[in-house]
Amino acid sequence: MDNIIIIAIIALGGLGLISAVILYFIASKFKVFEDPKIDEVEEALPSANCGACSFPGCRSFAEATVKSAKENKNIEGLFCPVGGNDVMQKVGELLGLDVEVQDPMIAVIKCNGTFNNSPAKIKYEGASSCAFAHALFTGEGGCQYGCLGHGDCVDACDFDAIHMSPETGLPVVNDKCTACGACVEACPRDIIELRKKGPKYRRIFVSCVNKEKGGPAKKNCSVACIGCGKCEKVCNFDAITITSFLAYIDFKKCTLCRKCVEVCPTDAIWEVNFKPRKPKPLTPEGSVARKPAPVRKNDDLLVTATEEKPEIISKTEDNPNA
Amino acid sequence: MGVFKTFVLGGIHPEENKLSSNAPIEIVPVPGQAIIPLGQNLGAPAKPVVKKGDKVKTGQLIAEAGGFISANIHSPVSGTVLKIDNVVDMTGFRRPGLVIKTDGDEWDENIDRSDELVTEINYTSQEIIEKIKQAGLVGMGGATFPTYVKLMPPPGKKAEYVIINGVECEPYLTGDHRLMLEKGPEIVVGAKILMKALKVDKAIIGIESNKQDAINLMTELTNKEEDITVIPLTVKYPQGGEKQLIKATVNREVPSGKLPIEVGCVVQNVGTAFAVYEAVQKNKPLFERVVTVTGKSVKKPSNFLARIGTPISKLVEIAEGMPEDTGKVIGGGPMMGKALPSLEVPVVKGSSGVLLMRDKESHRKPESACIRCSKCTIVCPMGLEPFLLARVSKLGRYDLAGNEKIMDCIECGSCQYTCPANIPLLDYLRLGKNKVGNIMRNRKK
Amino acid sequence: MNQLQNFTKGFVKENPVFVLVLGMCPTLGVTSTAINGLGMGLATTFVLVMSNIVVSIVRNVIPDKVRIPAFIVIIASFVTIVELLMQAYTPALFESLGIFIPLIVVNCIVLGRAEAFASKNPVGSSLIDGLGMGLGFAFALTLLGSVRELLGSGAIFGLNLIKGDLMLVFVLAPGAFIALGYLIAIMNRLSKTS
Amino acid sequence: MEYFVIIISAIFVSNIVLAQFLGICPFIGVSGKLSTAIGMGGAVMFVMTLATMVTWVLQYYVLNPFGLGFMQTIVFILIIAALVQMVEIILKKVSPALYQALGVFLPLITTNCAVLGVAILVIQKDFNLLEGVVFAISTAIGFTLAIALFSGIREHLDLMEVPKGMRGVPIALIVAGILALAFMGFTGLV
Amino acid sequence: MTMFTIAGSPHIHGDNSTKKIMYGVVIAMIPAMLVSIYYFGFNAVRVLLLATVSSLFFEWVIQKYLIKGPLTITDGSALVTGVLLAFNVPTNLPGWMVVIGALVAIGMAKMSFGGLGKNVFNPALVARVFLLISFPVQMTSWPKPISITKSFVDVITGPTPLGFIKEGLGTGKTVSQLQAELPGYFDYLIGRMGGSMGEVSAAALILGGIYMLWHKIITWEIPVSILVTVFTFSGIMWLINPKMYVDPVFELLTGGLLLGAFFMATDMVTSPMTRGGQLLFGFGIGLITILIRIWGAFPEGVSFAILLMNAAVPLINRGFKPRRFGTNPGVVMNN
Amino acid sequence: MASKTESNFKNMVLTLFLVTGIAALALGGVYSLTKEPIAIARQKKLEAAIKAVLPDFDTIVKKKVPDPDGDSLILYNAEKGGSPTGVAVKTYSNKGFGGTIDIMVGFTEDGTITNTTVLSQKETPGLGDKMKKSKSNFSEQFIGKDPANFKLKVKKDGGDVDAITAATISSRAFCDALQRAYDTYKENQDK
Ligand SMILES: Cc1cc2nc3c(=O)[nH]c(=O)nc-3n(C[C@H](O)[C@H](O)[C@H](O)COP(=O)(O)O)c2cc1C
Ligand SMILES: Cc1cc2nc3c(=O)[nH]c(=O)nc-3n(C[C@H](O)[C@H](O)[C@H](O)COP(=O)(O)O)c2cc1C
Ligand SMILES: Cc1cc2nc3c(=O)[nH]c(=O)nc-3n(C[C@H](O)[C@H](O)[C@H](O)COP(=O)(O)O)c2cc1C
Ligand SMILES: Cc1cc2nc3c(=O)[nH]c(=O)nc-3n(C[C@H](O)[C@H](O)[C@H](O)CO)c2cc1C
Ligand code: SF4
Ligand code: SF4
Ligand code: SF4
Ligand code: SF4
Ligand code: FES
Repeated sequence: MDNIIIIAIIALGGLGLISAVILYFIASKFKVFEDPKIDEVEEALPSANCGACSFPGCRSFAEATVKSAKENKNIEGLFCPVGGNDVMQKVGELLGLDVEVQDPMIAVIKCNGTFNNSPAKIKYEGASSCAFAHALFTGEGGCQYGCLGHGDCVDACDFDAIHMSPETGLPVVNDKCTACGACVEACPRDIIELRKKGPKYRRIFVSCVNKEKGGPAKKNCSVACIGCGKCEKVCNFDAITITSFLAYIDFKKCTLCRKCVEVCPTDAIWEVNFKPRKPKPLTPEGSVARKPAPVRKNDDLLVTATEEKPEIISKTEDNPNA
Repeated sequence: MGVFKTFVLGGIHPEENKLSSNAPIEIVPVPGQAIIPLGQNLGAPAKPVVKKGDKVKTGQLIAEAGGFISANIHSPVSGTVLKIDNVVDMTGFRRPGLVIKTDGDEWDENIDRSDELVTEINYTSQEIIEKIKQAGLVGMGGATFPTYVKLMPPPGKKAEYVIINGVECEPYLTGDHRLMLEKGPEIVVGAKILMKALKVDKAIIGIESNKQDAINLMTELTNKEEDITVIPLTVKYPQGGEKQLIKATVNREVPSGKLPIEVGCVVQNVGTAFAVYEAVQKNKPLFERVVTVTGKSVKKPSNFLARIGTPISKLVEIAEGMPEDTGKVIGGGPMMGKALPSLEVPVVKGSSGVLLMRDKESHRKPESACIRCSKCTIVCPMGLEPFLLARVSKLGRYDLAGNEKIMDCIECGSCQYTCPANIPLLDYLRLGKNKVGNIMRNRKK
Repeated sequence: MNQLQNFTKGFVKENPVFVLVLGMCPTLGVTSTAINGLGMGLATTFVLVMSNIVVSIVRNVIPDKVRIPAFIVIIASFVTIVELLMQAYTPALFESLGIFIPLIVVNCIVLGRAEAFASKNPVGSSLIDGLGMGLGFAFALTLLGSVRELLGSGAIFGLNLIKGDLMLVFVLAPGAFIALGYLIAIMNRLSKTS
Repeated sequence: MEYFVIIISAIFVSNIVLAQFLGICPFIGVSGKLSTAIGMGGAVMFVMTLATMVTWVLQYYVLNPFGLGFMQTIVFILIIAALVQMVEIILKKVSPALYQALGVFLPLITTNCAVLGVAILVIQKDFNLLEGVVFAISTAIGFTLAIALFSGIREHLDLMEVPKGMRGVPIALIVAGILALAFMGFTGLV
Repeated sequence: MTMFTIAGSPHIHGDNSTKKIMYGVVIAMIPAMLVSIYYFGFNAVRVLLLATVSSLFFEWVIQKYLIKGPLTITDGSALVTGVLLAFNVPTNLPGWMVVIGALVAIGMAKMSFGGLGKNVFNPALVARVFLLISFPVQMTSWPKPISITKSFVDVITGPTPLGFIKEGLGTGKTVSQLQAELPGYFDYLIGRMGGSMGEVSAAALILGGIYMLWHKIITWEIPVSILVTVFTFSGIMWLINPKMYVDPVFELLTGGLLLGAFFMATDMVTSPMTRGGQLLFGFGIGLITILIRIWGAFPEGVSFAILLMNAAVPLINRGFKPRRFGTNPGVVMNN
Repeated sequence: MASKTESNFKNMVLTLFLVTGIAALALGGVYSLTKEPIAIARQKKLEAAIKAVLPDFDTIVKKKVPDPDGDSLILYNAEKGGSPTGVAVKTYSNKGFGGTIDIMVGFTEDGTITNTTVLSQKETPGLGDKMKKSKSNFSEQFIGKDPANFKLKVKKDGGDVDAITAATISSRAFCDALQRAYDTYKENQDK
């Protein structure tokens, strides 16, 4: 064997030996207690220590996830680009972050003040922000409860689940909604509510939050809830209550019988994803009279909720005056 | 002209347009029906003490302060309470209020309706404050902060100066100017009452040099009073902001997040001083005020003495009608005023003016990209960086906004006025302030 | 896992340079010409494949606490071997790649793959993974090298294509950053549209 | 004067990141925030200096005498890795505050080619020990300077609407490119 | 009924606009333009047209087809960049290089960042340095002004006065020997020297600078701090050894310092926001300029200095905040 | 998956030692194998350089001599069939734009330059690197010139050399290296 090989082995092996021994002793002497979870998570990470996650190394990323899991019960916003989804899944498992299954909920927009239903009376010029417009005036349509249409809710949604419809000026929620509630928080007018998704995506709700009496309410919007109480009376399940001239349907009690929808004189109650009913005979006044109840249906949605399909269909088509 | 005092940091000089400065204050006839929102002051709204159908006299208490920071409301007319319900307030929102149907003009007996000047102040500090509280006085300078609260410095703080704010730095507005010219002696007595209430021996009246006649008159009136000084000031917006006025007159800076009392000052508008005079010496509560109605195409720019609750449309009518080309109506001045949704809104305690803007002036120029010219920073009287604050507010980086002292912004609008890129800086700033304020409040909880 | 996918992911979806943005130093440092880029890419591929294989073989023998040092030693050995071989058989290329050859050792891709893939997978997949990643890296470096060479001296692989004055800056440091910046932007755009 | 030349050259003229292309991963990866960037700079300086000293001694007292020059790479990286780990462990125990400030960056530095690169360069340039240390420190200062400027710019760009296609890494590289252009102005200073 | 407009206050706006500012800069550059056309003739017009037209063109193309945002080519900023780019290259630069310069300035240094107001580095200068590094030959072969003294033609075969001095010092000559062969200060003032198109006439540049100061397009802090720093620093060197170092007036008048100080360092997009920051910015530019001029490989350092300080602007902006109201409570604090 | 080796002291040290040992073994092996080829490659390069600058030869005598700056240069005296055919000098200059430049230059017995070749340089590609034969014909102007009457300075400095356009600095450095070689060569010619 060549001389140099032996020297090499002695030198390198010696070096390895020495550093291993020193490391071992230093490690045991300077031991610091740390959550063993951190080690486990670090174990699951690729250990590339590349900084691509914007943390200065895998360990600090692991620390951050464990901390976040402990404090916030989630690890949102933390992602390891090298490991990818698989690794993150594993990390989630390690931290026991399986969210238990709940009644699926979805964000529901309780306003139908479309351009047609609530025509503009004032012109607004300024920052496109609902919060700001809310502090400044009633809204272009004059309803001080209705949607301002600047999309603060859209900005708040991290899941691309809510969009402004250019035809109506109102937001539309689609199936990507995770019911995180960010939009509910963002809306200065408390228009959005998290409601049960419902069997086959069917649900019934009052699409209005106007707390005025009939006169002033109708003045600004043709489809406002006027608090007439008809729905409350017709409901057999005590699901509807009226407070300050506004009906509210408790989705826990509602059985989706659809009676209330038919009696509402202003079409303020919505039913979504139901099969169309049989057309009723037209009233003597003919086509000017109430159209068949506002059925918002989408056959695709009836079958399965596909990813891209908007959940609620544009509301203009339901405008009785159109 | 000599060298006038002013504040150092920032400031702008928009076109003054004081069209109505020569129009004497005109008394507006009592309206047929008065619309009285219950939330007319900063703080809690008042609570009604009358019922539907009650008969009330002019000056009678109809709603009571709803908290410590709140103010009484008195009937501006005599008649019957028509309803207690949601009424349109000055922003167009329907909020709780009263409507009183007018029937003649019978005043409450306690009110001294003579014109005679009462200079003798026969009340103690306590009594003065109580009278001001009863009379429902709020700041007439725009913020509508209940005046009596300002007269009760928190324990440990002592006022040294009463500063009477006769600056009226807003373009177009002339109400304070006219008031000083026409009610000068009363204002001086009002100032003295305020001094007595606060137990201070120094008062300052700050007036900008574009109101030379008012400066002359007030100087003359206070010649004999050693403890009241009139300080003429350079014309510079927003000199009327209390922090700027304190800096300009006594060269003190109110620290960030603190009140003027921190540096021993209490600032009151001349209108407030006049109202104090009337409340204390004449027992007259606050139910009418001076309102300027003006605008470039308004036929008769005027100053009115109007009852609270008078619809603005009525004032416009007396000023010879709304011009055809009106595109925007502003309650207040063009820099700080609020745009109104219609003329069917009532005069309230804080209404200093109505400005009818021509359509062509009433639109914003299209916003373009910030060129980081730093002009907004230069003009900001609070030493803030509006471009940055607006940007971080827009992006929702409220932590940064808070660190950069967004809460110090006095919403004077100088930045937006100056910005060559036409960025609606103040819109974003208000948004940011709102959010940061919420966050800070939540944190305290 | 599908071995083909395993192999091709390094080219596009997980390209170490364009997507993961790892191993930037050699990427920028040696790509003044296409041939240098290719040389460096192949050298790295060799190390990547070999170390992936070895790591995969010994993955169950090495105690956890000394895993990283052991892997580093393995990688460093292969780097040194490449160094020696190149010195012996391609001295010119070795000289123009300079200090970046020993620095393969610290290329995040190599250790990253060893850790993330080879230490958890059998030899076969590790080999393919290493090969895919390495060739993806080589592809990126060659592409960048070609672009820089073309813009900077009018040639690709020394083949003169454009005559006359060219933009010297692309041969120099600033040009490296700029060219890579726009390449990544274009790649992003392409991968999004496709 | 010798040292002055080394310092100016390492910081400005042949800036490690902008002219030598070493340590780019942390330059791009850890420059999102100024505070992190400066922490990284500090950690790099510490490790670089220490590593340069140890590797220099090894080179001249072990490798050269025994003709083991060909094992430079493997020995250096082994030593650097061990060193970094040692420093990390000790720091965590002895000064948790300092660990918070610097220690968290340490693992990143093992795989940072700037450290190994400087160790090798010091040998290539025939520096003596003191020169090597000065070179290492100034190189780290150059690194910190570049990464600090860079992170300042990135924080600024964070508030701007950079076009979609350019957001993130591409614009960062363009900035680095222009920065490198600007640094070329220092050419010939020494 | 008329529909009223609602907006937040303020409801009036000053008469400032981006357009006004940008076209103001263009007006301020007219004297320098005229001088260079007088001395360099048709070539000056050619470069000027090429640079501005291609700058505008690239801005338009990128906005329309790549960013797909609003078109803002009329705001004048691309025009300013174009003219300044022309000012920064020799008038005999091949046309296609000018176009490349415009592409770099607009495409890389401006639009890649998102367009007006978002860029970190001065676009015209990025282009200039890019060209300088890419085409060192063409970028450093300066044409000679037409109407000049005989001796000048003989001596200067290319370089600018600064380049000439640097070159000469390298061969062991002293400054005074070299200066004797160069035109005098008066020539620098009116523009009788070799150099980039826009940098030759100090007087025209000062005139433009005064115009911009007058119209409040720029503020005094940046130009003054640059000029003072350069003057002081080079003055000190000159006092130490007048044989080796040029006198400060020479440093001020030559090499595009005035162009940089008045027109390029003052670009508001790429300079600090506060007075303190601007003074530091100017100081830094002055210092680096002289460093490069005296010890660097390049005869001229203004472009690099400005770019380097551009890079520091975000940090400067962090360190230099405006004085917040309330931090100087005045005479007495209550209790 | 097979169970992993436990992380205890013995195992750790042992594995690390083994791994390093095996690595060293492998390296040592490869080193021994490539030692020869590396040496040959180096030798070849040198030879190629000398060949490039000198006419035919069969033996080379290497000599290290001091240069005027107190450094030292290597002279390669070439002989063919016992009679000297010329001398190749490995020279350098520190005045390059990018640092040191190493050049091999050949002289005939009477001091005329036979040819030059650049061994290593860090000049800017496209500018200073035009000193390389492959990039421009700059270096050809020196062939057959005798520095005794051909002033090794660029024309700008009053010499006879046509500088590379826009790379005066590199050209100067090139001349500097040649001048050093020439001086050293002359100094040692008779020794
Ligand atoms: C929440 C709050 C509390 C205040 N408390 C006091 C106080 O205790 N004493 C006082 O003199 N003024 C007090 N003020 C009044 C302010 O100093 C100031 O006069 C008022 O906000 C109007 O000023 P402006 O129009 O300049 O904003 C208070 C204001 C606010 C908003
Ligand atoms: C930007 C700004 C401008 C102001 N301008 C005036 C003014 O011109 N005149 C005035 O009396 N109050 C003005 N104020 C209100 C004063 O700050 C302060 O609230 C008032 O003088 C206090 O007196 P008051 O409580 O009697 O209204 C302004 C406030 C701000 C924020
Ligand atoms: C990026 C860059 C690289 C350069 N590289 C060299 C070089 O390698 N060699 C050289 O002599 N000059 C180089 N120069 C040019 C010198 O800075 C200097 O301008 C030139 O050598 C002297 O000019 P002249 O040759 O036209 O007289 C370079 C310039 C730049 C901008
Ligand atoms: C005073 C002033 C100076 C300017 N200087 C430059 C300049 O040097 N270079 C440039 O490209 N643009 C300049 N501009 C134009 C504009 O600011 C520039 O295109 C932006 O940097 C692009 O975002 C200047 C503008 C102004 C108002
Ligand atoms: S913000 Fe949350 S609740 Fe609202 S639409 Fe998006 S996912 Fe649904
Ligand atoms: S629902 Fe609320 S947040 Fe969404 S656009 Fe309407 S007002 Fe704005
Ligand atoms: S509105 Fe606020 S930020 Fe703007 S200038 Fe006034 S105080 Fe400053
Ligand atoms: S004034 Fe407007 S353009 Fe200028 S910095 Fe402020 S926000 Fe930007
Ligand atoms: S390759 Fe150099 S730091 Fe990652």
